[in-house]
Amino acid sequence: GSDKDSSGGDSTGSVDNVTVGVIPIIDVAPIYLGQSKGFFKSRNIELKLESGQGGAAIVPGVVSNQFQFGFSNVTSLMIAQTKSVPIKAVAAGVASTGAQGKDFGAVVVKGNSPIKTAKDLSGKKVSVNTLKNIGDTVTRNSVRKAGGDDKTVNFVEMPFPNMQAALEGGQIDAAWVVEPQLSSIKAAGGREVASTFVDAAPNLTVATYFTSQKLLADKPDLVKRFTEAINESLTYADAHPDEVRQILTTYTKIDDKTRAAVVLPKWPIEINKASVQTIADLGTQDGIFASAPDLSKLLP
Amino acid sequence: MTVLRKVLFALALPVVLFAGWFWLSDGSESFYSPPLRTILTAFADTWQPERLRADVAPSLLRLLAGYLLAVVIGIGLGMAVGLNRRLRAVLEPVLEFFRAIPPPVLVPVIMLFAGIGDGMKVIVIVFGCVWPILLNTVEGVRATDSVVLDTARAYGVTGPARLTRVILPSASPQIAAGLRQALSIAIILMVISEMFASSNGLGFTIVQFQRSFAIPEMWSGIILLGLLGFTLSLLFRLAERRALRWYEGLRAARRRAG
Amino acid sequence: MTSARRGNPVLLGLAGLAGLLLIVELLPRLGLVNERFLPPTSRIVAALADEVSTAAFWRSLGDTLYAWALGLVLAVLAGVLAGLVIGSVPVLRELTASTVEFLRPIPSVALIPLAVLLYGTELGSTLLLICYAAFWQVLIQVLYGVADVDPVAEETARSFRFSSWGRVRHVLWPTALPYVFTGVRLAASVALVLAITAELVIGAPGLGKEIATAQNSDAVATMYALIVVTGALGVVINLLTRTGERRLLAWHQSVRGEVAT
Amino acid sequence: MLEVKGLRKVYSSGSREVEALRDLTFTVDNGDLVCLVGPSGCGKTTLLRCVSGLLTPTSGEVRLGGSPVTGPPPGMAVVFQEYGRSLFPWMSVRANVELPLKQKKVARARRKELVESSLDAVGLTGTADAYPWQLSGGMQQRVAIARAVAYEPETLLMDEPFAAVDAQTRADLEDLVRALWQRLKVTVLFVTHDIDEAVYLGRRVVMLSSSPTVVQDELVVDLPAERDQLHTRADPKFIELRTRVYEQIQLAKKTVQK
Amino acid sequence: MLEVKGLRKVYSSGSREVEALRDLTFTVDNGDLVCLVGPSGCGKTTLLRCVSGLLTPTSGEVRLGGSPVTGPPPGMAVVFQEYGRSLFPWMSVRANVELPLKQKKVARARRKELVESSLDAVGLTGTADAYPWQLSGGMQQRVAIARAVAYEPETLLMDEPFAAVDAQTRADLEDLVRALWQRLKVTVLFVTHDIDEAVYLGRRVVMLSSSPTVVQDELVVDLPAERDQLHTRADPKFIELRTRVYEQIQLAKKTVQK
Ligand SMILES: Nc1ncnc2c1ncn2[C@@H]1O[C@H](COP(=O)(O)OP(=O)(O)OP(=O)(O)O)[C@@H](O)[C@H]1O
Ligand SMILES: Nc1ncnc2c1ncn2[C@@H]1O[C@H](COP(=O)(O)OP(=O)(O)OP(=O)(O)O)[C@@H](O)[C@H]1O
Ligand SMILES: [Mg+2]
Ligand SMILES: [Mg+2]
Repeated sequence: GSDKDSSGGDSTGSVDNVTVGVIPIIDVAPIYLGQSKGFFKSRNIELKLESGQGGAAIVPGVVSNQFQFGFSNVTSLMIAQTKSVPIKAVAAGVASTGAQGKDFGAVVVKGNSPIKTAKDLSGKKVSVNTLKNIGDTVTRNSVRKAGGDDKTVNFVEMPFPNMQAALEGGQIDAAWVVEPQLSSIKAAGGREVASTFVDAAPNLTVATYFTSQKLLADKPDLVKRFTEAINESLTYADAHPDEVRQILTTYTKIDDKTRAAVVLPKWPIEINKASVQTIADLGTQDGIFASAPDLSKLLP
Repeated sequence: MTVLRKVLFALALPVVLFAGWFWLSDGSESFYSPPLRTILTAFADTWQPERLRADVAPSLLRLLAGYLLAVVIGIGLGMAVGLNRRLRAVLEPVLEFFRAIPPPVLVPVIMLFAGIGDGMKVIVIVFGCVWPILLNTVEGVRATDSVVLDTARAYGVTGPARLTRVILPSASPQIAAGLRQALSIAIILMVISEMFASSNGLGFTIVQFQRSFAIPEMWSGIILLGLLGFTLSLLFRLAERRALRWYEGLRAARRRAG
Repeated sequence: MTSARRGNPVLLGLAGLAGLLLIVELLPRLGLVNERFLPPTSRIVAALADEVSTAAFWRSLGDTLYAWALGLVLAVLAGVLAGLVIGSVPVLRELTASTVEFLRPIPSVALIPLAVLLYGTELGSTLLLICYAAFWQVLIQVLYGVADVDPVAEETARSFRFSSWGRVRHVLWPTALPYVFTGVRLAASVALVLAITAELVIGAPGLGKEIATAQNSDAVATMYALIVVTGALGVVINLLTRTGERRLLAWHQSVRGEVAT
Repeated sequence: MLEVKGLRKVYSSGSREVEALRDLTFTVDNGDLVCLVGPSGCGKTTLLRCVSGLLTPTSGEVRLGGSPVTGPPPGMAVVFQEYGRSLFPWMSVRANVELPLKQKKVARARRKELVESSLDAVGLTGTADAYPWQLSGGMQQRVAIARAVAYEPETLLMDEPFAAVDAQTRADLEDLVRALWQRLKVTVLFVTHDIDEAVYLGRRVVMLSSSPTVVQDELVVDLPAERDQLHTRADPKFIELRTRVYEQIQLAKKTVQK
Repeated sequence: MLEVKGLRKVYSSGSREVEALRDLTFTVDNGDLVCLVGPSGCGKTTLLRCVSGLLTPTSGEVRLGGSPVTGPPPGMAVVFQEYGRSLFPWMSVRANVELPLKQKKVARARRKELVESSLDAVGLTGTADAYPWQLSGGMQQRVAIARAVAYEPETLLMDEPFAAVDAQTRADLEDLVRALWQRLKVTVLFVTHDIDEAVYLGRRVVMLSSSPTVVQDELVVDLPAERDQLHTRADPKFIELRTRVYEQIQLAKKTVQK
């Protein structure tokens, strides 16, 4: 809360209390891991992780300095940027594995579905977790690439956890999901028809950590230390998948079987600017943004 | 004269509040609470007839369907539960159990059985707004005057007539309280239901605005919700006036000393 | 009155709950729903057993209950106070009616950004949402309750020149009390619903956050176990208000009608 | 025949226990008109409610036409002491009178006729469209009487039915009850606290003691069947009877004070 | 002094318009005991409610001690005709009687004394802890009387206060009111439909016509101040007075029938 924020300038010696708004999913495993490894503490950051359900809670929190940092996918951040929300990305968050069929997000269908490729999604009902966001952008892109008509794809919004039931109940034809639901659907006989992140751009940066421009101006040092800590965490996580799978038990309730099976994303420390630009272009094309996002203002 | 007075009274406080808001927010820099001026501009731009048809109309239909269904279920079940002590003992814990479960958590379960179409949304609305009707009906029925009940029994007023001519009218003032409560809850649930598996609707639009950081538009949507609630409650009031004329007369006979 | 054989209400209530559990056990077992989406009671209970053995669960439960209780008390106090004042002064009632109707249908969820803006994920956010939602429930009930006062009773009070406070305390309040009880029961569950929802969405610590985590993790049985806890809380809360009602409303038709033989 | 045998009723609510009736036994022949008198609070209303099957006695029993009364028997009309509460405030006077007839499946035309004539008989011509709460106390009580009269019951139970009307109206209503009784051969059980009324109306007067309540005395009123307000009340026999009743009641009061 | 001048009251609710009082003028001196009689529905209750300041007259005015009555004046107690509804069901009998005293800020000890003695006076010793709805009709009415008596008012308005009690109790209560009146010098306005009672109790009797209601006649009861049930009622003067009242009321009824 506001009473715990890091007031008092660049006092390198003193400890900064930092609250980060995250979504309790696999993507943020590195920050939990980094916290337990002491990567933050060693930089005089006393980290507190608060989990919110997406941008509705996290962005206002960061803007109002209730959270000092937040985690969000790049499309949401770009939407915010086009609306002049005063935020700025500070570190990479999570990236696609870049491997067809082995990514942490994909469009899946039921095993016996007539849909074989992304092209067949034309005219079908596809669920995404949030409309007019990264899910439908990349799915449209995959459909187009496969030669289908993305205009006719009928997107509906639905939380990830509900997609499997909806898929099996025949209420949707295909679902755009991420881990751990992806593994679980596949385990139940589901079939992947498009690795959407991979289709969109090589090594796509899906999400980043961000902060408010005010904090960036007021405490550049804190931001720098935070970025360093995050980067160390990302690197460590990327190198130690087993520890990642282990840390999941602390903040999720994913059962042991799924935990062993999920495809872990990549955690590079670079924000792949080209891929973000691609997403920006795709989104602009789909009409998600009011105006074309200005990445130079958003990315570090 | 009295009409003028009524209009004046109805508008006075809202006008003051809006003026206050306008004045206080003017020049607001905060991203999430923009000046009312901006919001009002956004309102005019956003809620064009076409959007009203595409987003507001389907929402309203679902709202109406859900509300009416809740009224029927709430009053029907409420009368049964209110009149029968054993039934109440059996059902109350179960009902209380469901009442305490937040609709957003329950939606997935409802989706299992009702799919993701309008049916699901209507059920979510029913599920949320049936409670005030149910509870008030139960309590209203339980409070029926014993002499009234005795009279009905003595004169052989039993069966359906007992329900419709005696119990229901007697409980109707309290039922009206429940119906009134349910109306605004129905609107709230209309919004919540459209947060799941949706692609159109007023609630969906507002949530969409919120997510896409179109904050003035979001506020304009909230204002629209308020206006919607206000209009519906006005209609409700008219209906209530008609249905409960006897009650208002009974209660006001003494006060209306003219 | 139903002069049927009474039956022990506690046993009957338990029978009702047992029936529900049985249905939930049977639905997946008979293949009516996929048990991955609605696990049978036995598995939910097993998951529940796992949950209750963790300290985190109890901490969450405590957090939720604390937010709930605090929010409810605030909302009920404010609702009753405002209701009595507005209800007993006709001019106020006329003046505020439109505003109340305007504000009531605004969903708490739409206020989440505002709440987060003001209070972050701290208790304040949850409290704001709880109070906002529960307040109206109590207010409307009290307004209807106050309007229900028997004119003869009111005239009696006036003729004996009761003070304003005396009239509120001894005439309006007892008349409105049955309505208030319904209001409190409604508000209690709305407060619980909002507490959970706020935690769910904002991520403030509590049962709701646990549910969100379970959902995100595809831990279906655990999620249902937590939902069961929520529902059970509702049952307990109702039990408490019913007990209060039996004590405070012993004079009222609804209670005395059932005692009389 | 109406038989009351060893009737006992104890009210127990919480800690308070009141033995309203200790041991009552008496019979009323078919087509008889029996007046019940007794001090205030002695249990007359309780007795009437047991007889009408609205209240279950603690022990003893009530039989009507040979079979035990467990609920309100058909063809019975009751005029309650709480006349105000026994009228349904949500119905006009006409609807209040008409409802029991509807339940009895009386044809519409006949119903209309009965309602009009009974309202006329109690002197309420022209108030059929008013609501009960728009009427004075006495008028309300007369509506309750009209309802019972229109019902054309076989058994008529009346609990202080003329308490709220003026002397003149009371006399008219007394004659109305006697006329009805003679015309339709109804069995009437009539509670009153007016001794003159009891003697004037009844063919028999049953006197109750104060509580613990038993039958203090019974009296056959051997006045001619044709009675009228002026002559009957001046009849020395009448004076004698009323004095006897008066004395018995005095006695009842005294016994209790010991 | 209580003055009623040109009092007129028209009830209008919806389409129904009733002229309950047309034009009433009379005065009651301080410390006087005036009985009001008139046919049922003639507007006695309406008049009493205007006098007590609970109802605003359509025209004309009521003055008490020279100043116009706009709300209930201090030191006034009213016994309502609807005694049942005027008792608070949520309070024990004791609390019902005590509450007005508390509001009057009577000291606790004195309050206790007043409550006990007034309950004794109306013959309700030992029921102080019961709730009103556990009492018989007559007992409830006596609680209402006890409440007024305990209040020790300067002005006492009673609307058919003995309607629900038996003859013997009624006589006792009549004597209670006279004793109270003589002891405390209260001004009493007493509505009754019992002509004997009016003459026995009052120093003056005001007779109202049927509606449209005016003062039909006034009568000074020149019986000795010391009255008792046996001798006064046998006094030829008493008989003469009651016959006069009776005739006037007959007359009132006739006038209206034309
Ligand atoms: N619901 C009740 N609960 C407890 N006690 C009751 C109840 N109803 C009546 N009583 C008690 O039973 C006794 C008899 O009451 P009842 O009403 O039968 O008297 P009553 O003869 O009709 O008197 P009245 O002439 O005053 O109407 C009274 O002492 C009363 O207090
Ligand atoms: N609230 C009301 N609305 C409309 N009309 C009313 C109302 N109250 C009383 N009246 C009418 O006013 C007239 C006088 O009523 P009021 O109660 O004063 O009579 P009353 O003399 O007290 O009669 P009773 O002896 O029967 O009690 C009646 O015709 C009645 O119908
Ligand atoms: Mg009685
Ligand atoms: Mg009257």
